[in-house]
Amino acid sequence: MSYLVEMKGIEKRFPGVHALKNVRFDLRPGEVHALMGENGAGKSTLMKIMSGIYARDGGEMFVDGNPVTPDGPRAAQDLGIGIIHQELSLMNDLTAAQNVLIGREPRKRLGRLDEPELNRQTAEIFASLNLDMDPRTLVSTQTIARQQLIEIAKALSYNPRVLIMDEPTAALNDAEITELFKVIEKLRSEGVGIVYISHRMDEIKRIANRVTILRDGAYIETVEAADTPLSKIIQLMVGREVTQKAPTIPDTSQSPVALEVRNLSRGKEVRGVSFDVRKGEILGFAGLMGAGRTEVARIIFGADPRDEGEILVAGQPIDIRTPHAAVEAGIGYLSEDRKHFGLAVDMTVRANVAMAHMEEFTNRAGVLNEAAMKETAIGYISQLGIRTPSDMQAVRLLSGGNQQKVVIAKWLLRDCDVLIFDEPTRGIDIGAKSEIYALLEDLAAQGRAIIVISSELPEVMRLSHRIAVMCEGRLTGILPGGEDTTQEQIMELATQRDSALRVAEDVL
Amino acid sequence: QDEIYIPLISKGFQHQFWQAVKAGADQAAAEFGVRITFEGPDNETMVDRQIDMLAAALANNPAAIGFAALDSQAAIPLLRQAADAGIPIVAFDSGVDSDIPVATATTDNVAAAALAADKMAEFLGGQGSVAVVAHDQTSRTGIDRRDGFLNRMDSEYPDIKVVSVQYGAGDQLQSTEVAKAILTANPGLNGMFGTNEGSAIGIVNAVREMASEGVTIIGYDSGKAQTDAIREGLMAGAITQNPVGIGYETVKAAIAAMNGEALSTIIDTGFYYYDQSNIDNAEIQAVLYD
Amino acid sequence: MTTTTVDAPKSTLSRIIAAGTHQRVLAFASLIVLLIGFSIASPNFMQTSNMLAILQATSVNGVLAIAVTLVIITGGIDLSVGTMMTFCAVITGVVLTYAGMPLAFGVVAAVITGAACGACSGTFVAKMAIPPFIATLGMMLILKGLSLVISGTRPIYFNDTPGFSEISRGSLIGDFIPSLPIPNGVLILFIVAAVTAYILNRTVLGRYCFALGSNEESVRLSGVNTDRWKIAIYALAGSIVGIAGLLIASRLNSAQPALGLGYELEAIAAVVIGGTSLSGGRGSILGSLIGALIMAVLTNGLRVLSVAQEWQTVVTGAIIILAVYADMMRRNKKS
Amino acid sequence: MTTTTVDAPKSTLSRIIAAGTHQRVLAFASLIVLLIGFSIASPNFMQTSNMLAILQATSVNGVLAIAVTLVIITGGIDLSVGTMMTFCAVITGVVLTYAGMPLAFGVVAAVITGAACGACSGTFVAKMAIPPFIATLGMMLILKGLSLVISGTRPIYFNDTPGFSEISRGSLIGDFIPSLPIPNGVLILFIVAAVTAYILNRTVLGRYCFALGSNEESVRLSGVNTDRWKIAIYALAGSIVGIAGLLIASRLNSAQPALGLGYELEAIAAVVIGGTSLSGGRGSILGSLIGALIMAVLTNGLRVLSVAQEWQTVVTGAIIILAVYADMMRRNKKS
Ligand SMILES: Nc1ncnc2c1ncn2[C@@H]1O[C@H](COP(=O)(O)OP(=O)(O)OP(=O)(O)O)[C@@H](O)[C@H]1O
Ligand SMILES: Nc1ncnc2c1ncn2[C@@H]1O[C@H](COP(=O)(O)OP(=O)(O)OP(=O)(O)O)[C@@H](O)[C@H]1O
Ligand SMILES: [Mg+2]
Ligand SMILES: [Mg+2]
Repeated sequence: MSYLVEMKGIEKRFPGVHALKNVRFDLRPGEVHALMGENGAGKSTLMKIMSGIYARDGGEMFVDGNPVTPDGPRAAQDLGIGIIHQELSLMNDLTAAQNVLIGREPRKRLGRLDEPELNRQTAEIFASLNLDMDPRTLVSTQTIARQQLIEIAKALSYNPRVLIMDEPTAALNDAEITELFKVIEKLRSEGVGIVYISHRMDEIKRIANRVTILRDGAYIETVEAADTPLSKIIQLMVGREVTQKAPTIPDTSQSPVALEVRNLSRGKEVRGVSFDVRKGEILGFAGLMGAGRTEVARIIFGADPRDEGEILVAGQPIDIRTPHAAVEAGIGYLSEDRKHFGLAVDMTVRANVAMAHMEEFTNRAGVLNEAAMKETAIGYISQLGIRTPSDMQAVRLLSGGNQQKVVIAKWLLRDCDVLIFDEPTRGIDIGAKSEIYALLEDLAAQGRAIIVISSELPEVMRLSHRIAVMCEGRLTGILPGGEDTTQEQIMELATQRDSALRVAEDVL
Repeated sequence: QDEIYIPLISKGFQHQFWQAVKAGADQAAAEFGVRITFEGPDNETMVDRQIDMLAAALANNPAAIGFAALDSQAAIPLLRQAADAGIPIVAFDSGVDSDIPVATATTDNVAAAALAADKMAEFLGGQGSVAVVAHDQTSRTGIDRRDGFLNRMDSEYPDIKVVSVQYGAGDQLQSTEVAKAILTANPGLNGMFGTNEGSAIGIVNAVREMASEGVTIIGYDSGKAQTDAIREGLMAGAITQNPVGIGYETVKAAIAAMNGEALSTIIDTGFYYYDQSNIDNAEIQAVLYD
Repeated sequence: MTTTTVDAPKSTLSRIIAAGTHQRVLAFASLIVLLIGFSIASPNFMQTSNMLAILQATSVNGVLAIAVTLVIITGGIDLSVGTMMTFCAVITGVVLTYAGMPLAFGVVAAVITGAACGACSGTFVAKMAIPPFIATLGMMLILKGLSLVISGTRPIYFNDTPGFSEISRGSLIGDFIPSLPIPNGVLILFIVAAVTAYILNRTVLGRYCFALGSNEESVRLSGVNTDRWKIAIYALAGSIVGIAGLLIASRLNSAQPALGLGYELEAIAAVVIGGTSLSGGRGSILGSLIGALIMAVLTNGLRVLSVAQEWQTVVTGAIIILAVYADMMRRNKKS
Repeated sequence: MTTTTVDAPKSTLSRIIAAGTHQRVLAFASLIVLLIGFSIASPNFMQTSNMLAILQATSVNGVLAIAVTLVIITGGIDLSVGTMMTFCAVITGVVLTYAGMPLAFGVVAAVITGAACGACSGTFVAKMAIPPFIATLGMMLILKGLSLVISGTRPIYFNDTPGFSEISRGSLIGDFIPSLPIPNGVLILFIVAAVTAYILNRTVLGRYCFALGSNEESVRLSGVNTDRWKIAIYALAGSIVGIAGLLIASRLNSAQPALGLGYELEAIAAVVIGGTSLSGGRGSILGSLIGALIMAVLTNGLRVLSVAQEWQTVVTGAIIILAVYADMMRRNKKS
């Protein structure tokens, strides 16, 4: 069978990083080819070369057997190669439709825009995605998940023959993923070749035909998805075996309450949310996209104002109006949107790690102790396995997953009593994921109260001692963690759209 | 509202010169029992701002208007509108090319600068090289003083060479830097003329900072720094106008015009040369300000 | 929330205005407050002649603000509008007075000169990747110098071109409705505003203004020739500046080569008071128009009240801050 | 890539300079080219006295540029530095001449006034969420007006304060090394630069400057009291402006209340020529210093060459663009 795209001997170097070493990759029409590897393995870099964003330092690339060197995104588009980037790159001030068809707006004479036609075409694309969105909504008002869907629509609007999806599902929930897979199925049946990058192992089995594995910028192997067990793929990725430990749920019912929230409300997003979390406990938050979990966290953290409600830390009511006050009270929050809210991406790893706890490195005259900062940063780099040439690398230049680890390091350093992790493993590879799980459990064991917001049900179930479920701004129930709770129970609460608040009897 | 209101639209208001004009106008206002306002744009390039000021002044039903035109033609339509409404206009500081103003209270800047040239030539014994630090390249006063000086040098003193004319916007600091650059470029320079207070002080600063010797400085206008420099002997002398007189005469003429009295079209308020020898004379003291 | 929201067009003009209005009502409130305040404070303020004077005073700054709005929406800034306006006026003077060509040539010369200067700035910004602040600061100085060079540091008068001063001072409307002697300059301001608003909200050029200001990299990655569009936007802004040059030349019946410095800040202030964000991506022409009006009402009102000039400055500064603060507050409350 | 890059401190001073140098070498090349060019063009240019004149001319603008650098690194802008400098000078005049207090009080008054004004702008920006452009534009006007009000639109002379003019004009260095009569003003400029560079690269305040400019929201969500730090940064910038006020007052031996407008653009230009990004997050004091020197060399050189004033303006504009372009090119090549 002839290849749609073939890449051979691809080399790419960045200052201090040999990102791709003699990598090969090929794609057939009508297949989903998964590209797997740990954070920083070089997946995004390889795909950026394929889509003309980076120039390769060495190697060859063929499309339909003809050698090509796309020198820009436009050239790649002309070759039929489209890409959905890992990091969102939308124009926030424009509407969904204006984003999707940017550069190809339907026009009337004299450069006038045909706005109704623009919206109609976009609506069609949305419909084909089963996406319920008004083409005229402003991108900036949408959550990351829905922005991700707009990106996908945009890539599809080019009718590409090759579609690269770099972690398209990182921000999506199960229902949306199902929709997306339907679209992928359809594209596949039309002969489109799809490169699929994801850290969600279960997806590989569901969707991929073949899997290519990269490790440390080197090509490892290409295997058939159907006849390779996941454990084998994981082993190829990390170069060792990863064991999934079954969760053990400690009894924390006697521990003091670390954080209590009473009747938290803000507009329609958060309505009368009350819960508590004890020292040593991991409270998971499940729910569908837009259920209001992030909003609850932001309110507790003082990032958004609240209309009503009380926050008690260690039994003391505390008036939190700013994140500063929250941190002073011992609450930390890892945002779900690291690029905008978690990191100063132009600054170094070292500076970002120290950001939330600058006092520790400052003497009374306000002078910084760089040596201590360096030591700390290097400590976390090795503890979390952050792949970076040095602690002085700008965070912008790290791979997505490694950026996420920097955020985690920042909050580990701050050492809060209550830590809220919003999608902590978004874009993190399977090896690092289990390390982070271990880390969270460790933190809990040390007596911290942990709140984990996650859209991955297996993750919530794997980690949580108790599971709070939200739907449309209300807390619809709190379930016990462990084997006894099933996905179905959680989904029931997560879709419980009536107003009756039902608390599953248990715990407390 | 039966008080008599006379707005004066000037070319500026922040500089000492204009403040002295205002003082004269205030004095006349108190004397004759009228209300005046005094307003001018930030710098002398803002022709259209001045016209907006004139328009706002007209809205307040003035009895007469005093006007120092930045551009003598630009304001004519508004002036005509005022004249049609029976509001007499008195020009001050520089004229308006039109017969609308009933009188003009002004200094003959060309003649004053020529006097500065004469004095400079006298100091230099009719030969040497001089430079000019002017305050503006396009405003009437800037042009008149520069050209008054240059033309007199050109016609009367062929052995005096004008080596450089540069502009410092009347800003003391900028004029200082300009003057220093001129001194650097022309090591044997014999004299410098500054066309207004800021320019003159700039020259004094430059000579002081570079410890230059043998440079004769002639200034223009007054102000404490300048009178001090003359007393110290750093500055040879300066031309002063009679700004207080200009302000006073403008208001006085406006009232006269309002009352239908006949006026001479030009009210020459005069200018004076002062130096160490006459700075304390009563006549000179009356026209100095600081 | 932002003015980019566009619905299916029905009555075009009303739509264009509506596109802006939604948000602009906010700055509008400040304007009304000022107008009412000054009317109460001085009986002389609310006269037809004074209202016309305010509009007349707005015309030049308003047109400049409109030009700057385009550039600011792309995320840039234009410091050269003041001296560019003068440069266009001087070129018109050369064409009409020195070369003695007919009026229409002068008008075309001003607009083309502006467009060329704008394209120049645009090229610096787009092709040479010079930050807009520096590119237009450089242009500001270059054009200031060239105006003086070309004019020989003397004003160029238009006495030989009959009708030139009518461009701004005459009143077409007044010819038909004598009770409404709105000067042509004001009429031109409104026409320029309407046309630019149309371009901004209804054409590809306008769309790319917002897109570039929102996320330039993403526009580029979408395969759009961003350089070309950016140059086009700066050139359009420049040609609008050319119109401002005509207006001021006509108003002063002369091209004043030294004028222009300082006008850029005033224009930018009007734009920001009007709610356009300096970080790009958001803004409206109607807002800038209202911003320019606020500035003009403020200056005029304080003058009519005979406030001492130094205090006028203080009050203007304070009110600019307050107006934007009020705007912020109301916007926050809405969202 | 960015100047935030800091290594473990060894020899502190050399380190501080090194922190900037890495990138700043770029702008430095333009400076050298200019110096060589002017030396060739005029034999009078490369004299000790003229070099001192250039340094002296840099002092005020250099200090202002340093102040503005801090604010620009946070992603803001400060248009008020020119009139704030004047305001500080006027307050010093009031303290020394009107109230007759001893010299030290005047110095302290200038710095405190500057800090207070800066804190004011900072509060507008941080607490009231007014865009820095507008907040400082407002402050620019307010301070301009207040300077005139307080001084009674008259210069305040310092004749009664012996030693005041020594602040800028005297030469401490010259007292020890007579062959090197570097004026105190220049010495002060370098001290201010060194101290500010230290603060910027070695203290929390400096770190937050860069962090705020990089991603303010993420800093806020790290639990940092961003409002307080922002106000502190503006206040620090203000106190540096106060020093500029002292320098100019001492140099002119008077507080000139009408001066100051226009200095802000020159300072900002120096900062940008020095490689500091107007979008925040990147920049260095050394760069701004070099930027200010480039501007001073340029003006002085053209004047020494007796280039006609209008052409001086044109050339300055062109060279500003070219300097930044060259900087861009070299930086692109490096990365
Ligand atoms: N522009 C750049 N400059 C320097 N280094 C870079 C740049 N882009 C990527 N890198 C480095 O190249 C390596 C590969 O990065 P890449 O983004 O391809 O990883 P990835 O496999 O996509 O990881 P993830 O799963 O975390 O997204 C990383 O070590 C990263 O730090
Ligand atoms: N910037 C915004 N502007 C307007 N509405 C928003 C914005 N951000 C979130 N919302 C809305 O607020 C509600 C709560 O969203 P939130 O992000 O808290 O949900 P979530 O449970 O964390 O979901 P997700 O999985 O998407 O993070 C949703 O209806 C969402 O659409
Ligand atoms: Mg990646
Ligand atoms: Mg969320």
